[in-house]
Amino acid sequence: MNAPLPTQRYTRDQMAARVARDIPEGAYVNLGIGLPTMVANHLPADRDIFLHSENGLLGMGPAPAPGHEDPDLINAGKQPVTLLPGGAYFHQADSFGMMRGGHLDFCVLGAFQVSASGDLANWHTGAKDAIPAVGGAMDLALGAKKVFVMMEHLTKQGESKIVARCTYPVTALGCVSRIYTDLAVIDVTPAGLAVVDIVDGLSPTQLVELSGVPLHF
Amino acid sequence: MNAPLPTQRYTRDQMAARVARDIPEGAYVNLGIGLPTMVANHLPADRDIFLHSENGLLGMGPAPAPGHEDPDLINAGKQPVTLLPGGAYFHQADSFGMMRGGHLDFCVLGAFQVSASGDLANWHTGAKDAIPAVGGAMDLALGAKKVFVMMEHLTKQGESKIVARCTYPVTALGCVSRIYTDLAVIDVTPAGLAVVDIVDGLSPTQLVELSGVPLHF
Amino acid sequence: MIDKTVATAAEAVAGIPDGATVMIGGFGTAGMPSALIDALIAQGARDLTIVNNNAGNGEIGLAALLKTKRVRKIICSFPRQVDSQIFDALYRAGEIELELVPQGNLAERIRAAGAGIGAFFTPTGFGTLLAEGKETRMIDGRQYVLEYPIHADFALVRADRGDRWGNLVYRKTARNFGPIMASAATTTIAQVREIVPLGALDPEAIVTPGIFVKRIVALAAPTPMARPGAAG
Amino acid sequence: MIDKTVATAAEAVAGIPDGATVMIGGFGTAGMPSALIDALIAQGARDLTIVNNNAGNGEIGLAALLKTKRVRKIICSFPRQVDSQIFDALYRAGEIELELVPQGNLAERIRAAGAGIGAFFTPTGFGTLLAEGKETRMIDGRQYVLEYPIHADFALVRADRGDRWGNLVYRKTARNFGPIMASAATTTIAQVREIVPLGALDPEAIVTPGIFVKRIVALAAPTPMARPGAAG
Repeated sequence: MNAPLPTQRYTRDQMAARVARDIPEGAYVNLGIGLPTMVANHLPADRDIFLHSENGLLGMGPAPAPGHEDPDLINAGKQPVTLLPGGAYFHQADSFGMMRGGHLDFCVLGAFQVSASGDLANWHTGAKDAIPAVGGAMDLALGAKKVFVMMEHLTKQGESKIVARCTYPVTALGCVSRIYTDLAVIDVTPAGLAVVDIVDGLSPTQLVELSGVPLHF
Repeated sequence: MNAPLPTQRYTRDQMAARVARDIPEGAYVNLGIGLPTMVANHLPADRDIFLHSENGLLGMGPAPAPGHEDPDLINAGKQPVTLLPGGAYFHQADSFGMMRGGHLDFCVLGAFQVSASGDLANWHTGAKDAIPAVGGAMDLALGAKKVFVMMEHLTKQGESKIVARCTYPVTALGCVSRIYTDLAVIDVTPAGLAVVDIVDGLSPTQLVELSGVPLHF
Repeated sequence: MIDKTVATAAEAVAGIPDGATVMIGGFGTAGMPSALIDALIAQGARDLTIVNNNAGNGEIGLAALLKTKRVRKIICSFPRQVDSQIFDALYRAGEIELELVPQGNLAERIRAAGAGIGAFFTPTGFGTLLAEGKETRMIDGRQYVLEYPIHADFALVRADRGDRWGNLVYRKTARNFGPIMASAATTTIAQVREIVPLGALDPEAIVTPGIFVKRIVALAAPTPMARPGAAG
Repeated sequence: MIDKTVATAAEAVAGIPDGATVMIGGFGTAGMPSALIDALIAQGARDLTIVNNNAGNGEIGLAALLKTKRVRKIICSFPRQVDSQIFDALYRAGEIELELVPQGNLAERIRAAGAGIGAFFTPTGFGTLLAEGKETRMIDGRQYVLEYPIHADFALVRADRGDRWGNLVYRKTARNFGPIMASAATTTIAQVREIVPLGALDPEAIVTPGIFVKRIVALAAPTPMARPGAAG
């Protein structure tokens, strides 16, 4: 991957706003830890969108005002949150049944790698001395009708995180619907990876070179 | 089975009282439809015994006063009941999980037949033209640490309902702990059927003759 | 603004197609969504598969639906009752298919559908007529039967109160099959006594979160008293 | 009269033997029964298998228990955290065994133990390192892994309020693993903020019926704020 690095990229806020645009009113959504959390900031306040947190709530509201944190009301990242009127609490078996049963419309997740066939790797670097931890990652990867991934297109070393086959241990197979990167928005389709958006100033040819996998335009 | 019929038998109330004596304070109990329901009348009011009804309640109280029936508060026999302070409602998966998971201490059930190895037949006569219906019978038969059966010892034709092998379709295999009849109380043990009580005026020999299966005394 | 409430029972059951699998809540009359069943009869869908604990009582509700001969198959635990004459006649005439399932397996199969479980090993039914031909396995010294989820296209449930997001609370033993059926159907339709403002239901006590409910209709119809009968 | 309340945390954890499998509720600090864990440390049982979502944070609670080196094995979904230094050191030294389970499979395996399910097919984990060596099956075109229940000898859970029969209600997201762990252990011990008179808890809103609880102790300890970290 020695293609020249693009000069323009989507900012993290632009990426989050782009994901938010794809979430219609009435959707049930789980936003993973990290970058996906930012999507919440871009969901229009006048739109009823239902946020699920796998530790046991639906109808999650924004962070509480300082001094109003409740240690019993946290999200999956263990940050203090609030509950909207109309929200509900439930236990872990019910919460993960809600995901596994396909009731959520969207999960938005971070990733180390996504393969051309939609395999996701986001839980384990594969490093020999790493202590493994999975949490809800594997459930989230299967836990919605559509799974969106948000990630930088390239590693710090300039390698594509969109790959022919994951080299990191996978989280789930064939689960990703759409990939949002700082360079492009790409659908995973039965016919292969299909580019939906591309950042200004980057040509299709350059994107293919940077990605190292076949892309349809 | 042409042994002479006994002249003395336990009444249904005596049978119910005998079962009630075997249920200690603090027990969680499901009383099946019919004869077992009568056990409730003999549980001392000053003893905390927790009645479960599989349609979704724990802490079932007595029948309501006339005019106070609530169509939304019924037992598994669809009779109006009440809930004691400290009782709780739950849905069907939770209710049957409670049984299947072995959390009840006792189920008391009626039966067509019980085999020497504790197989229970109480859901289907096996008649060719019968419309089958099982309800919670198979779950109840497995649904407690101990399953007590209450039944007449003999059919109307004078045949023993305690049998070497069930001729009626079974409800569950090896599930019965103790049998209460109008003639005796009999434990099902790995070593065979062991008589605990026998009605006054009936000899062990007579009981064996009437039962047609080996009994230990 | 998301508002799942609809004005009438007819609107609530609109679009149920011929051939649909429809779960109907209730144990006896408790939790039985009678107005939705009546609307389904009026709506006219046929060739239905119905999932309910029973197979109708008397001449009303599910029994009345069966009487229209629009039900091809019923999956239930306890069809035969003192007043199941309509089902009985159809069954004896070979005009309805019956899948008889022990009540706990019925509940767990519905729950498995809602929770995305592919199949599960249950001890209930092992060694009986109802497990004939099914896969069995000994696990930790106990015998089990493999059972599969029951999914539905529609679920008709009755709850006590609900809100415009579809959150539901039930009343006493009328809760029975409602929560699990709501989770197992593609489209769940709830009949409630009262629709309350968003936030009026205690979030600690909501039994069915709105994610499981697509349409909700307030209908004041009282529950008739069940006719006592055999278990199930 | 049945009264499951005990006066002290020490009394509540009495009798937990060496070699026991102990479930501990909580997700981070929410629902973590800290006083019961401290009492378990004081009680001295060793060679324990612990089931929790995490593997301890900082130097308190479960982390402090691990530090005593009385835990032989931990079954959890997310051991590695910013402040899991005690677990990390034990693990790297080979002084603790880890069974890593995806969080939803952990929850479902605990629920299966409570509900008497022998095993179940779950899609989660299929094709990953965590399903290596496990039985798999294609059902209706989807791939599943067979998972078994996790039973425990004891469960330590934290609820908000309870009564002398052991009925429990939780508070907000502190509910998490409490209800399912309570159902999966032979002896469940609940730490609550307040014990209320029988009948004071709404029977429609009781989350853990008393049948699942053997001992209950009121302890006013507040929940510390969790330290935000990675998922799980």
